[in-house]
This record gives sequence, C-alpha cells and structure tokens, in this order.
Amino acid sequence: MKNTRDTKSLFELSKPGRRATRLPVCDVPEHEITDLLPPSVLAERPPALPELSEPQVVRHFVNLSTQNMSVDTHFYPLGSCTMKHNPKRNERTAAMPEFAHLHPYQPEESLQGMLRVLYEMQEFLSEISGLPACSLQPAAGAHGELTALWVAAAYFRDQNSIDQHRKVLVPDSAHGTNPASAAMAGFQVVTVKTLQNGAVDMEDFRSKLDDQIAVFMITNPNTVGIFEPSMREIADEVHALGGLIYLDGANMNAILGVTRAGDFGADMQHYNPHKTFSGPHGGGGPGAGPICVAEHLRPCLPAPVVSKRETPGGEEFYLDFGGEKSLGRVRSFFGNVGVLLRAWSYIRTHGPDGLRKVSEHAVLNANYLLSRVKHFLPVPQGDRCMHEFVATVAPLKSEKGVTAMDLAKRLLDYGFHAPTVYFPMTVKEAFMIEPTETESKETLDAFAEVLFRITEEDPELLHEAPHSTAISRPDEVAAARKPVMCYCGP
Amino acid sequence: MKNTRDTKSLFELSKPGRRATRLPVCDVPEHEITDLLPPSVLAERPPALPELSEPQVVRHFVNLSTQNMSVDTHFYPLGSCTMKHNPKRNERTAAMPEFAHLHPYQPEESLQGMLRVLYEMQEFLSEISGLPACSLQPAAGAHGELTALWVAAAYFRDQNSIDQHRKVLVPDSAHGTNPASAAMAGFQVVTVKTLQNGAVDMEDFRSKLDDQIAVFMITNPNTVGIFEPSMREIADEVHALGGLIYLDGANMNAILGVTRAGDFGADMQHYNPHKTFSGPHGGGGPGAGPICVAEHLRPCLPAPVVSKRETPGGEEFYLDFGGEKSLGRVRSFFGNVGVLLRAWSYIRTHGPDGLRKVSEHAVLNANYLLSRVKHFLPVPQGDRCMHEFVATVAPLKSEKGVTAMDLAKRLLDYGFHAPTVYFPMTVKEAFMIEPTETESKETLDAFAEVLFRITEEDPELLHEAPHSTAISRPDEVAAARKPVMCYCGP
Amino acid sequence: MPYLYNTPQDVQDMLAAIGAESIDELLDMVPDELKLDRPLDLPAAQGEMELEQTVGKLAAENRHAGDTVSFLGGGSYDHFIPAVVDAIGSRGEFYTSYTPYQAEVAQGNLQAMFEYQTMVTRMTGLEVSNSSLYDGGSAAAEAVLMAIATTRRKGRVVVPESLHPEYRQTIATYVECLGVEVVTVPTPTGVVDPDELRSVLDDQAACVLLQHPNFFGALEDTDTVTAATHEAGALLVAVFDPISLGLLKRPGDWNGGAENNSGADIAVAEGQCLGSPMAYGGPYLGIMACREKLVRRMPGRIVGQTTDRRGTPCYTLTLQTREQHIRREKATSNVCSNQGLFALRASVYLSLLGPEGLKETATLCLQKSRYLAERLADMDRFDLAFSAPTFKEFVIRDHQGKVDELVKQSLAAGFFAGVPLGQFYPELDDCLLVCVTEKRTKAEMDAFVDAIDRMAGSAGATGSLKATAT
Amino acid sequence: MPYLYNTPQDVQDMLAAIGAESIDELLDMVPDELKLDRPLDLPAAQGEMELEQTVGKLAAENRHAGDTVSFLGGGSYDHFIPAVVDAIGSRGEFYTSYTPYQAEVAQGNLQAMFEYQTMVTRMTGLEVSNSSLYDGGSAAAEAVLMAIATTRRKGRVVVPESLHPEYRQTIATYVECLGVEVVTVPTPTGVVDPDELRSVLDDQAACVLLQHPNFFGALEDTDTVTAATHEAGALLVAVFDPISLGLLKRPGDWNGGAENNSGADIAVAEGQCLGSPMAYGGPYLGIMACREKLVRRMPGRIVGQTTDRRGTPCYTLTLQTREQHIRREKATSNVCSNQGLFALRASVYLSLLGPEGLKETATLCLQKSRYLAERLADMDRFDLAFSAPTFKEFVIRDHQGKVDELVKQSLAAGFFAGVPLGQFYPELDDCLLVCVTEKRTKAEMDAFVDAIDRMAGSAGATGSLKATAT
Ligand SMILES: Cc1ncc(COP(=O)(O)O)c(C=O)c1O
Ligand SMILES: Cc1ncc(COP(=O)(O)O)c(C=O)c1O
Repeated sequence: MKNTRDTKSLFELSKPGRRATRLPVCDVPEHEITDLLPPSVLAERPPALPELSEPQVVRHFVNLSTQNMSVDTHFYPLGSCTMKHNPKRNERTAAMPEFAHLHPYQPEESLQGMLRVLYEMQEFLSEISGLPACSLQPAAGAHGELTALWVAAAYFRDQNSIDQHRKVLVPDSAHGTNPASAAMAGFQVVTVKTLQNGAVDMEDFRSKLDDQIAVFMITNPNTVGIFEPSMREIADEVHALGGLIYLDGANMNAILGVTRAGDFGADMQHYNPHKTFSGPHGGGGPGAGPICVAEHLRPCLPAPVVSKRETPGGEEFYLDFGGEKSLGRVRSFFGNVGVLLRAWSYIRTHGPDGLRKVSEHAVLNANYLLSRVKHFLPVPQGDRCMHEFVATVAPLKSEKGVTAMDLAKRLLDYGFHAPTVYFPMTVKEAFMIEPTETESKETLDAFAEVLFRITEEDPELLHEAPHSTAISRPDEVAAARKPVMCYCGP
Repeated sequence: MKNTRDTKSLFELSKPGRRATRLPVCDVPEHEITDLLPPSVLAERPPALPELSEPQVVRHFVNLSTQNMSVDTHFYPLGSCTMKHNPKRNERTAAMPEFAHLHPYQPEESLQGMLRVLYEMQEFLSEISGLPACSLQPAAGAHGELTALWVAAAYFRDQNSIDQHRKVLVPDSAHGTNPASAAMAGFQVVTVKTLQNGAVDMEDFRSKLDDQIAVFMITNPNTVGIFEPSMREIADEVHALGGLIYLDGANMNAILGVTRAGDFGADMQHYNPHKTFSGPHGGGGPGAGPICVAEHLRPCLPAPVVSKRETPGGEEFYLDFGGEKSLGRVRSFFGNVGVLLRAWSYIRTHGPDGLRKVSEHAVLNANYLLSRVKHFLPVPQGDRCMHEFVATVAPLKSEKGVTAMDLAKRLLDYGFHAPTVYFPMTVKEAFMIEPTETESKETLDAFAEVLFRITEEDPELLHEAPHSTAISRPDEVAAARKPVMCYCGP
Repeated sequence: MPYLYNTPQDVQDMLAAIGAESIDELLDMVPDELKLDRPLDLPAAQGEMELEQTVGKLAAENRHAGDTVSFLGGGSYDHFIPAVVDAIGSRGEFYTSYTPYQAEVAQGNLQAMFEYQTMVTRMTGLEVSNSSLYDGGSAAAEAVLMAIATTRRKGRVVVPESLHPEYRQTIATYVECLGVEVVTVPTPTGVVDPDELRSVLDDQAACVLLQHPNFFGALEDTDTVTAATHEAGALLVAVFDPISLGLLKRPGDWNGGAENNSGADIAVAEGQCLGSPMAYGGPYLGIMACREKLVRRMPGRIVGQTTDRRGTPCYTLTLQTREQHIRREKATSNVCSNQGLFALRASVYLSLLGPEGLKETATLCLQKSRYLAERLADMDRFDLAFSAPTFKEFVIRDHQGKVDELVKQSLAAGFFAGVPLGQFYPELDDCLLVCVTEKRTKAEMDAFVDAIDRMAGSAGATGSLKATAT
Repeated sequence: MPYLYNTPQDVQDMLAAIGAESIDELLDMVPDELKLDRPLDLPAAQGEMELEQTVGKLAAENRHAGDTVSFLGGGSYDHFIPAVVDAIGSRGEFYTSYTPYQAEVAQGNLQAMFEYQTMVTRMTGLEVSNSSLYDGGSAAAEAVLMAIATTRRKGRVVVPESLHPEYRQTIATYVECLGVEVVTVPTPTGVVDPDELRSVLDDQAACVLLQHPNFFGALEDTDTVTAATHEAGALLVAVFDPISLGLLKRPGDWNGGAENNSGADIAVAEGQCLGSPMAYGGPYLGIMACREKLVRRMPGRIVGQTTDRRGTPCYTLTLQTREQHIRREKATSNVCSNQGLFALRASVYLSLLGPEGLKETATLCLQKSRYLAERLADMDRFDLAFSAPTFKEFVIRDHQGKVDELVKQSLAAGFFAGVPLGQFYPELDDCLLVCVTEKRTKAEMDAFVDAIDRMAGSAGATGSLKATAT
C-alpha cells in the first residue's frame, strides 16, 4: 500500500501558483509597504518555499509518518532511551487551550493554574530525587547536565574555590553528553574506567581523584543497567575532597520510589521526563531536563523558579528570580512546559505506589528478557540487571562475522525496532536492551525467539539486512564525505 | 515494518487480569448492589470483553489503521463516493467542546450557537438546491431518500391520493438504495431503462408512466456522470400526472452553483454531505442525509426543524415541531450534527464562488482523466462527462479474460485505490472513476499511465492481483456459505 | 481555494488535452436554460483563521456538559471518553476511508468491525451482530421491520410507553406506510404490567419492544415480558443500555436465555455511551444483534472471516445478498453508509474498559444516581415518581409543578437539571428525568441540591410533613 | 496501572524464569541502606476521569490567548496555527518515535528533517541548517560558541541592548565559564548605532549579534552593522523572526550577501511562530543556519541525503563526528535530544503557507501593528518610544508611567496589553512592548483603545496638546 508519489520531496511536489492558505483581507487602512519600511530591508520576493495544496501537504506527511517505527506501532527496546508508552491522556492535557495558549509574559494573576502545576512539579521531582531544590528550566537531559555543572561552577565561585575545582570525572561508560557538557561548562574532563560489569573501577577512580575534583558525574543505574555497587564510597570520597556528585538521571525508570539520588549521596541530578515520565520523544525531541539539587546549591539554581506565598485569600504562585548567586538564565522563557505538563500528568496518574510499580515492572521485564537472551548472547554484566542490560555480539562476530549492527538491522525485518548498539563503548559489540514496563511477556518472548532465530541465520543474509524495508543500509560514508544537506533543485 | 503480533484479534491479545482503566472510588455512601437491584436482573459476571492494557489497545488499533487505504494516504477514485480531501479544520471545529459536548435535551437558551449553525445550514442547503424547505434529520443518503419518500407519502395522504399514487419509478442505473428506499416506504418499484450513454430511455419511461406515479427518483448527473438530457421533459410529464420528482443528490459535486434541483424540476432531494461537502466517510459512516423540498411539501417534513423568531433583544432560534402534516420523526434526536457541522464549515470556507469552483474542477479533472483513459478503455457514454465517468472492461474481458475486478485489484499494487466496479449495472464490466477536484494533474497522469500499463500486463498476473498486499482475494463464497461473524475463541 | 491543486497552467494543459476551450464549455452538458444565472446567495468565503474566529463566536453562545454540571440523560449520556478513543478515532486511515469494498486495502476497518461485532455478541448474549446502524431509534425501527418480515405478522407491533418516546415515534414513521399498527401499552407505574401487555398480544403481533432499563431509568420485569411475548409467538426486541450490562443480565439471557429457548430475539441499543460525544444528538451508533437464525433478515453490513487465495485468514464483507446494492428493492433494508467510525470508537472504548471497567462504571452510575435520588426525594419539593428500582436515571415529581422554572433556575446556577417529561408525557408535566453518570461527583450533586434549596419556593408548600420526618 | 501488562500470573512465570523469588529480590541490587524505606510523599494516583477533573480545575485558573485578546510578543507569538499542523503533529508515528538512529525505519522523520533544513536554508539565504536546537535563546548562545570556536577569539562577544534580554542573559551564562566577556552596546534610540558598535569591535571580538526586527520590533541597519562586523573580522550572528521574512531581506543577503562576501554568517531564530503553541514558553524551536564553511562547527543533528546499498536515494544522519555521542568532550555541543517534532510542525506550517502565504502573513502583521501604533500614539496618554520603522511590535511610552496598572486594567477588560519593559530595562519602566499579529482584528484593536480610553486617568495630563491637534 506504499504511496511513493506523495512522498517525493515537497520541492518536487511544488508547482507555481498552488496555495493551501487563504489569509483574510486586511481590515485596517493599509499603507504602501514602501511607506512603512525602507527599501533597503525589503526582499525582492519571499523565500522559495514549496507551493502546495492542503490535501497534498496532508498526504505527503501522513505517508511519511508511516515510514517510521514508533512506540505507538512497534516494540522499541532502544536501550538508555526508555521508549515506554506515551499516554494519550497526557497529550489531551497538554493540548488544552488553557495551557497551550498561555503567553510567557502574561500577568501572573492570569496564570495561577499553570504556575500551580509547575510548583507541584518542582515538589514532585524534589521528593522523587530526595534533593529539595528544583529548576524546571533546562530543555533536555543534556541541557540539564550543563545547567547542573553551571550550578556547580556558581557554587564553587561563591566558595571562592572555582580555580581549584577544575576537574569533572566521568566514567568511560557514561553517555556522550556527560563529557560534552562538562567541557562546555569549562571544566577539564577526566575519564574514569569501569569494570566488565559496568561498575566504576575504584582503583582507577582513586588514582584520578584529587582536590581538583569539581564534580563526579555518575549514571546510576549505570548504562549497562546495574546499580553502582560503590555508590556510597564514591560519594563519600568525592565529598571529602569538596567535590560534588552529579547523577545522570536518564535511568530513573529503574529506581522510582526504590532509592533516591539525595539518599545515595548525589548533590544534583537531572531528569529526562521524556524517558522516565513518558513524554513522547517526538522523533528526536522535544524533551526537558529539569534538575534537582541539594539545599546548599539552591541559591545557585537558574532563575526563575516558581514560589508560593500566602495571601489573605489563600495562596498565590509567582516567579522567583532568585538572588545574587543564581547562575542566571539557561534559555529563553520558563522551560519546556508542554513536556513538564505531560510528566506531571504521568506522576498524578501513578501516585507513590504506581511509580514504584513502574520501576518494579521495568526491572522485572528487563531481568526476564535477560534470562532469555543470555542463553544465546553473552551478557558480561552477569545474570541480573535493573531496567536494562547490555549483551555482547563479540563472540558471534569472531565466530561468524556477524556484528551487533547486523542483528539490529535484521530485527527490523521482524517488526522490532533495534536495541541501542555500540553503546556503552566499554562493551564490545554492545547490544543494549531496555524493554520498559509497558510491554508484555508475550512481546518479550517473541522478541527473544526472533533474536535467537536471527543468531542462527545465514551471516550473508544478516550483512545485507534489512530486506523488507524500503531502503537498506544508507551509505553513511558517502553522506559525510560530500554532504547533501538540503534539496538542491529549484 | 509490519507488526503482525499486535494486530492479532483483541480476544487473542486478551489476558485475564489486565486493565487499562482505573475508575475512581465511589464518593457517595454505597449500598449493597443486591439492596438496590433485584437478583433476577443481575448478571453473574460482566460480558467477556477482552482484557488489555492501554499501550496494547493503542498499538493494536494504530497498526490496524495502517492496513487501510484512505483519502489521507492514497488517491481514492471510487466512483459515486466523492472521495475528496477531508479538511482538518472541519475536524477541529467539530471537536470543540462547545459543540461536541452538547446534550440534545439542553434548554434552547443554552444552545443558541448550535441552533444558529443548523439554521444557517438549512438555509445554505435550500439555496444550493433551489428548494426552500429543509430537514437536517436523516442520518445518511439512503435515510434521506427514505425520508423524502415518506414526505411524498405524507403529501399524497394529505391530498387524499395516496391510494392512487403507488408507483416509484427508478432508472436501472440508479444506486441500489433508491429502489430499496422506495420499497421500505411501501411503494411499488418500477424500473425504467436507460440508454448506452446513461440517459433515461424516454420511450421506456413513457411506457411506464401513468397516473399511479408517485415519485420519479432521478440521479442527476446520473451514475455514469452525465447530466440527464431529458430532465425537463421528465419533470414536466411526471408533474402533469401529479407525481413528484426526487433528486438523488449524491452527485451534487458536479453542479454546485451551476444548476439547482429546484430549477430543473425536482421537488425533493437529499444531500450526501459526507461526499459533496467533504465529510469524512469514517470507513463506512457516519454520513448525513439532509433533504430539501419544495414549498408545498414543507408541512410534511419530519420534525423538528430549526426556526427563528425575533425577540426584543435580537433573534432567537428554536426547535419547531411542525404541525399535523409532518410525517413525524425518522430517528432519535436532531440529526447527525457532527457531520453537518463539518459541511457547514466547508460551505463557509468556500462561499459562492468557491463552491462553484469545486464543481468546475471536479468536472475538469474527470474530463481530463476521461480524455486519457478512453484511449485504452472504452467509455460508452462518450467523450464528455460531469464529475465522473464509467469505462468498460468488457472488450478486455472478451479479448484476454481480464475483468474489471482484475484491473481494480491490480491498481492496489501500484498504490491507488480502485474505482467502483460493476456499478452501474447497466454498463458491462463497469469501471466507474471519480477523481474529485482535490487531486492534481500529476496524480491523474500517474493513474492513467499505471492503468494503461496494467491493461498491457499478463492476464495471469492480474487474475491473482494484488500481489503486494498482506492478503489477496478473500474467498467471499466461503465467507457467505458458512459465515463466521464473530471471534469464536474464549 | 485551499483544497484545489490545479494551477492556471494546469487548467490550460488539461483543457487542451480534453479538446475544450474552457471549463464552461465542459459544463455545457447542463442545458443553458437550467443553469443558475447568478452566484449562489451564500456568505462569502472565509479563510481558516477567519472561520475559526466565526466559529469561536458561535461556540461561545453554547453552554455544554464541560462548563455546566449535567444531569441530562434520556438516551444521550455524558459518560467519560478516554483520550485513547479520540486518538484512534482521529487516525486518518480510519476516518477518511470508505466502506471496505476492497478488502485487501481495508483489513484494518474490517478487522475492527469484526471485533466490534464480537464484542456486541458477547455483550448481548446473541449470536450475530451487524457492523452498525444509524442510531438507537432507527435501529429499533429496523428491528421492528425485521420482526414483521420474520414473523410475517403485519398486524401490529407492541411498544410500552416506557420505551423512549422518540423511538416510538420513529417506529411509527417506519411502519406507517406498511399499514402496520403500533399499539402502545400504558405504563402508569413506570414499568410494563405483564397482564396489560398480554391483553394486547395476539397472533397478529409481530413483536414487543422492551427497553431495560427503560426510558424512566427503571428496570422492567424482563423475564415475564419475554415469556409473555414468546407465548404469543411474537419476537422480543430488547432495547438496552450498553453500560448497564456491566451489572445487568444480557438480553439474550432474559427468561432463561437460549437454554430455555427464550431471551431476546433481537437486541438494539444506542451506542453513543460507548465513547462517542453527545454532539447535540448525532452522529451516534445504532447497535443491533440477533439470534443466528434471523441473520438473513438483518439489515446493515456484516463482516465475516474467511481466507484469501493463499490461505491467509482475513476479513471481508459478507452476506451481501441481503443488501441494497445487490438486492435493490428486495433488500432487507436500504441502509448503505452506516456508523463505522462510531463502531470503531465503541470497540476502543470497550477494549479499554474490559469486563471489570464496565462493571465498575455501571456500579458507579447505580450508586451515584441512587444517592442523588435519595437526596432529592428527601426534599419537600420532590418525590420519586415511580417505585421500581432504577439504574442510572430516575424520575422526580415536582410538587410545585414548576419543572420549567426549575430547569431555568438550575441553568442559571450552573446545572442542567434533567429532561422535563411533559414534552413527551402530558400527564408527567410535573416530572423531570434525572440522570447521574460515573462522571458526576458527590460535591456536584450536593451543590445541585443546595442550589435547588436556595431557589425561591423550594421549601414550604407540600413539604411540611417530610420536613418534620427528617 | 493502566500502562502495565503483567498480570499476577505473568509475574509469577517471569520470576520463575529469572530464578528469583520476588520482584523485591531483583531490587536487591540496590544496597538496603540506600533504599527508601517509606512510600514517596506524592498525591495518590488518579484515574483518567478524575485526573481530567483535576486538570480542568487548574485550567480554569488560567486566562489565555483564546479568551483574552493578546498583544503580547517579545519572542513568543500568537500566530494562527492551521489545523493540519496539529493533525500531522499528533500522528503517533511522528511523536512517539526516537531520534532516527535506524535510518531504515525512520525515513519519515529523516525526510521531514531534510525538508525542514531545506526550507530554513531558503528562508535564511545560508547554505546549511541543522535539524533544530532547543529554542531561540540557546540557539543564539550556541551560535556564539560556534563563532568563538571558528574565530578562535576568546575576548568578547558583542550584543546590542536591542537583542532580546533573555537571549543576552542566556549567552552570558553560556560564556561565563569560558572567560569570555559579553559587551553590551546600548541602544537608546531603539536600534544599534553603527559607530557605537565599531567602538567596541576589535580583534578579540568573536561576533556581533543582531536581532532584526529587534526586541523592540524595530528594524536595524543590517547592512552597516554587517559590514562593520566583518571589517573587524568578527562573525555576524543574525537573530531573525521567521514570519518577517515574508517581506524582509534574508540574513544571508544582508550587506549584499554572499556575492559581496558578506551577509550573516550564522542565523538563529525562535521558530515557535511557525505553527507551535505558545505553551507558556516551551517547548519551542531553535532554528540555526550557517555558511557552508562553518558546518563542521555547527551544533546539533544534521540530516543528509545519500543512497542505500541498492542505490536507492535515502536520508540519514550525517556529520555525526561533530556530535557528543562520537566525540564526547570534543564535540561541538552537548546537544542530544533536540526539538524534532517542532521542526516538523514548522515544515508543515511553511508548506501550508508557501511563499505567498508567508508574505501575506507578514504584511498583515505589518499593517495591523502600524494601525494600532497609530491609534495608541494618537492618545494623549502615549507616544511611540522610538522612531525607527517597526515590523509587528512597537514600544509605547505611558506618560503617566502607570504601565503596571495599564496591564492590570486591560486584563480586567479582556486584553493582554503587552510586555512591560521595566523588568528588562529599568530606564524603560514607563514603556510597554505591544505586538499585533495577523490574528488581531480591527474590532479588537478599536475595543482595546476604547478600553484604555475608559480607564481612569487616561485622558488629561500631558495630552492636551495632542487632543487639540486631532
Ligand atoms: C544516559 C543518558 N544521559 C543523558 C542523555 C541526554 O538526554 P537528552 O537527549 O534529553 O539530552 C541520554 C539520552 O539519550 C542518556 O541516555
Ligand atoms: C448515487 C448514490 N445514491 C445514494 C447513496 C447512498 O448514500 P449513503 O451511503 O449516505 O446512504 C450513494 C452512496 O453510495 C450513492 O452513490
């Protein structure tokens, strides 16, 4: 049922004179444009956008959409990305005009419902993390990391020790955003080794820890899906040297209501509400990256945060622009409110027991799948995991030349999205599987069976997989060597 | 990217104990149910509905949806069905809570916006048809036919001539709903022959016309897409005998603002707003079937209609339940208001010029496609048409054994929905093509080229077409012989 | 025009290919003397933004169940609609497709319909369901036609007054031209008196319609009525509330059901309550199920399971020889377009609720409506009009006889009080039909009672006795 | 829990397969002493229906551009959003997919991004666009980092006061830890004085940011500023309003553009105006385009066209070696999740508008805002604060200095009057930034003027002169 005609590029579909939009005639007395604006700023003609009719636009994009796999359509065990169900009720809430059509500069009295939601969200996130101060401003996980590192910088600056605390320690299994954020925040990045099972190599850690430590960025559960066994020691030793612990909260889906960053020694963390709290990924965003920090870091948070004051009539919410120590602003306007609203709706849907159940079942599903997969793909970290695990395709590669990429591509033929591959870099031919709690045992069984079948298939078949998709194995080398980044026709 | 696991039947996907819905605890003092209801009426257990989780329901239905062709995704030249673009702005309007959440028994003062839209809709339809009285009540085209015939019956009853006017004349090329409606309304159905070009065979017509005539049901433009050449004569001769002319308005897309039922002699007509006025078809409905009638038939219309009265403060809309002569009610509540709202939005979007343009381009597109198709598939009606035309596959069938069904099925492989086949029954191996105005020349060219290519393909290939779809040629005989009409498992 | 593609250049090229000078020339197939010689007299076109502003103004003239606490029922209900229903119902592949004539490219719709049919059979306890009719009222009328055709009894059909008045009116319209009489059985107690019913049943009665819970919200004596109907050789047409089946016996199980050679023969319902908006009365969903032996008399489309040429299981429209496009004037009905999208919505809704969700919903309706009934009946001003047990609706009698005022004042206070019954039953012009769904909260009901309390004259009059009693 | 699948039986079976006694045992990977020994202190769970009621109450505490006539701008705009944008943006296949790492099953997203990139290059007149950044403010900051890396000038970046204050604050945050100074050029006339600018440019200035139309709605002398910037060897970062490009020269064409070896080097914008709701400030869309030679310094994902192993043209992420997941601390930026869905919405929006629609939208903004500017300036109470020509926003000065009261009283009368500038510019605390988009009607503007007229004290005071002049 493929329709390749309407998925031609918009520019090929364009025809001069087609229109989809009709604007009203101007209802105010009109001036000549050249009377209003100097000729030097005026364009000769508007930009060469495509010229289309409404049905054409609809058919084009609807057909494009069906060329994607998505959580709504397929099992999507993309490790580290927590591709869980995106509840439709959250979409309905976010689309309400009373939220969707609020201007960021409306008077606060006209925004009390919105501000209340955001205030509650700050409280929820603080409670879940055990870190009492919260900023909702960051626009994504990486932005949250960066913001937290700026908080750290502001803190050390305030302590007059910024020149001493220059190093950010990052495990080699960490997500690429961690070192990138640290570098952007002006710190020196020091990589710490991890062991086979994903745990921090304490020897290497101690060899790199000194009084220049600013922040240790830890992912816990880490990217192979185990809970860091030396968490407490790491925190204590970093704290002893005046450093801070930052938790990359991308894996919060494993520990909601089970343990809290603040309780295991972290001073700061970000959340990925578009993972843990079911925000849709949008084909690459938007997300949000709210952070929570310990009390002593509160003054350094970016401004504004939402505060509450008692009034004769009850209570009133307002934007609090913080004091001297605030690091300032990390973006325009308040934050990715639409994403936060969905997360708020998710947390309200679950309540305390429900959130814990989410993590319990995320962990149960991952362990169950691990128990099936380990029989044909080794899982170096061992028999247990939290919300995800990392298998290795390395033996298969040396035996039959089949790579993690081959398996990933072949899975697509069977109607499964691929796991994350080649991450973390510490596991060879890494195959990182995160089933999430919103999948059934039946699906996990089917996935394990297909994956096993694939490992038995002819390597030649796998090298050329996928076979059932419209395209297969784009030439990325050519794409990067001579990049074509926009449509070059008329 | 097919996902066949989640499109298993809901009953196979069900598992005892799964829940997608959580209802609130009861906030009023509860009674024992057996204290409230006699045990004799109580079921032992609720019906055996499937037990599913929310993500499962979403994935099931989203995947099912992608197994349909639709206007949003494909060219859909299904003759007689006017598969034009369904504007998204109409959907937005109909979904507004101020319309979607109105109860039919609300006090009229709380419904003035709604009633105003419906009043305007009555006026619009009357103006477009040239027939001054309108009922919005019927639920679909066929229901409109039936209602109009009841109007006729009520009229003849009022004239005390119901026992005389027993016959309804229907051309053999008419849609099946016409004779079926006439029979349901208690009339005797008399079939009138049509000529090769689709026009009424005037000789046959005259041979069947007598003073028992109640109604002549005419489709104009007719189902082969030509404007009835003897329209005026037919109307005059029927009127002369005291009969009424009914226009099946399914083909209004050809004549908006060009000619009007009331002006060419019809006394009654229905509309298919889900065709002409862009209401989506919903996979088989809902539609609506509003009717317009001449002034002398107004008192017979079903009740209620919307009327307007002047008030000191302006004007006020109210439901008018008609008088003695009204035929009564043809359904519960007011009508398929959601469909009418979309049609209202469509008419307001177009205005008088726009509606005429719709018909102009519908006719242009059909004639253009006719000019291309006639070179390889004969079009018995000749070189010109209104909004659609009917080709015949008969020569191809006698030459190569290729049927209209074969061509239809093969088109699916090329990403086109099939035209209507085997209707009207007056054309052998009929292939009825209605492109509508919301398609491009490029699409029409591609369709004509593919259709031509198919006529040249190996007949064997065609007999087994389609080849690219998940299923091909369901066994309808087996389905009817031993019908399986529901899932039989647990 | 936003939906047209043809550019001026296209038009020229196309006309050239056709061999016509102009579009007007193409329209010359319409005789000149029949052409409209002026533009249509309609308001000028509005672009999307303008139209949205126009619509916004009209919308603002309406009050609705989202901004007014609603106790309105009577066949259209303010049940909760989960967001998933809207998400699925707004998939273009569902709502912009046609009736599944080409099964290969309509398996999505066909399977969804098949699943719908299955759920309807499971809810009704009958063997066959079609894939929808227009609405509850016309479904009831079609059931009557089916019964007449099946029994070949053209004398009369029997409808109790406790059947929805608009359904009765619709049935009257459908049978009038066929010369069939509609006999109305009075229900002064709010439910059918089986003896009264028996007195009008004879061998010319094609069927009895029984709504349960009935229009007054009350529960009928389904077993006795079913038995009496079958004794007379007539068919029993059940009119049910799908939500009530979370608690109540299925129509197919009435009077012992199939095992007892009894139960409803045909069951029809208004399916709006299953995930569709009230939308001022339509489009809704006509549900119809029947015994297997009646299937060839059934109106409407039916989806069947079969296999394709490669043996793959699949779905297709079946038993089409019942239908108008094959059988023309001999068809079981003229219905063509049905309510596919709303059957889909009902499927999604029921999939989300499941058996337990349906039961909980029904239970909440029952408990909450009972609460409000008790609170209102406690007031001096009101009494319950009938004593039969009720499900989610009940009738109160206003001793002051000021139902219209009550409705008006309630509206001013933010409530849709209910449906005044005088419009349908002159003898009940002091009565109001009040409905409470699972959406209503105790706080809303208490506020409603308080609001009535504050209305001028709500106290006093007939009430002194009760006032002392409480 | 509505989103979980595992039944009690499932749990048992799965634990058996794992070889664990209980789920708690699985959680024992977390050391006991770190476990939370109490339930989280959060409000109890709410089912969908209850939650919708809760949300409804919160929603009712907000006023919004749908119920209040809005003249708010300053970087977030109430432009019209066609229904098609919502229809496409709510397709599950778009919004529930991840970043297109598996190109074979993400061609829909990849192609949409490629088309987006193409439209951005065509709008800006620059050769390369990425596939989005977070928002306008952080995009501006990322452009600054790019400029610093490209020019290797770590001394300073130059921002005029007419650049959005929140963008300036964001830039300050981004560069603070890098030891780069932010030099702010005052703009007392509402636009940049090129001489003033030249006075701060030297060989340590990495870039100049120029917003046009600027934060005050005024048009800058783009050619001169661009020339001055390039003379100093710095990069020119344009901050543009995408809607304005229906009329205004593209940033890449400033000062003669590429042919003159000039024009903006990098252009960034807030893309919210292109079909995304204001949503109290986010999520929005950071647009960024640059000259081809800068592409390897560009942050964010880029989609490229290539062919697959069978030679079929297709799309894939490209130049990934700039990115954090490959280059880690050496990456051009840390950005990972971007704003894909909003880039998609922008594409749909621009596809619907086309060149003429964009031009008409821009023209309506221009004409209507000029109308309101004139009407307000005609009042005794106000004058225009600046004389430079404006596009869709303008600044009025309240001679009474009662801006906060004006805003408050306007709200009571049903208007969002504008953005008080005192919060950003203490010296402009008697000024209000007023925005008029194509959505505003003459009737609304006249009503606004009337409402102000009726406010206590709007007449009199400074106004007598003007009053006689009219
Ligand atoms: C472990 C980890 N940290 C950080 C991030 C960055 O989050 P975002 O994409 O929201 O910037 C991710 C996202 O993939 C991640 O998996
Ligand atoms: C010519 C004609 N008449 C009547 C109808 C019946 O309309 P509906 O399906 O709305 O009942 C149709 C629909 O297919 C038709 O094509």
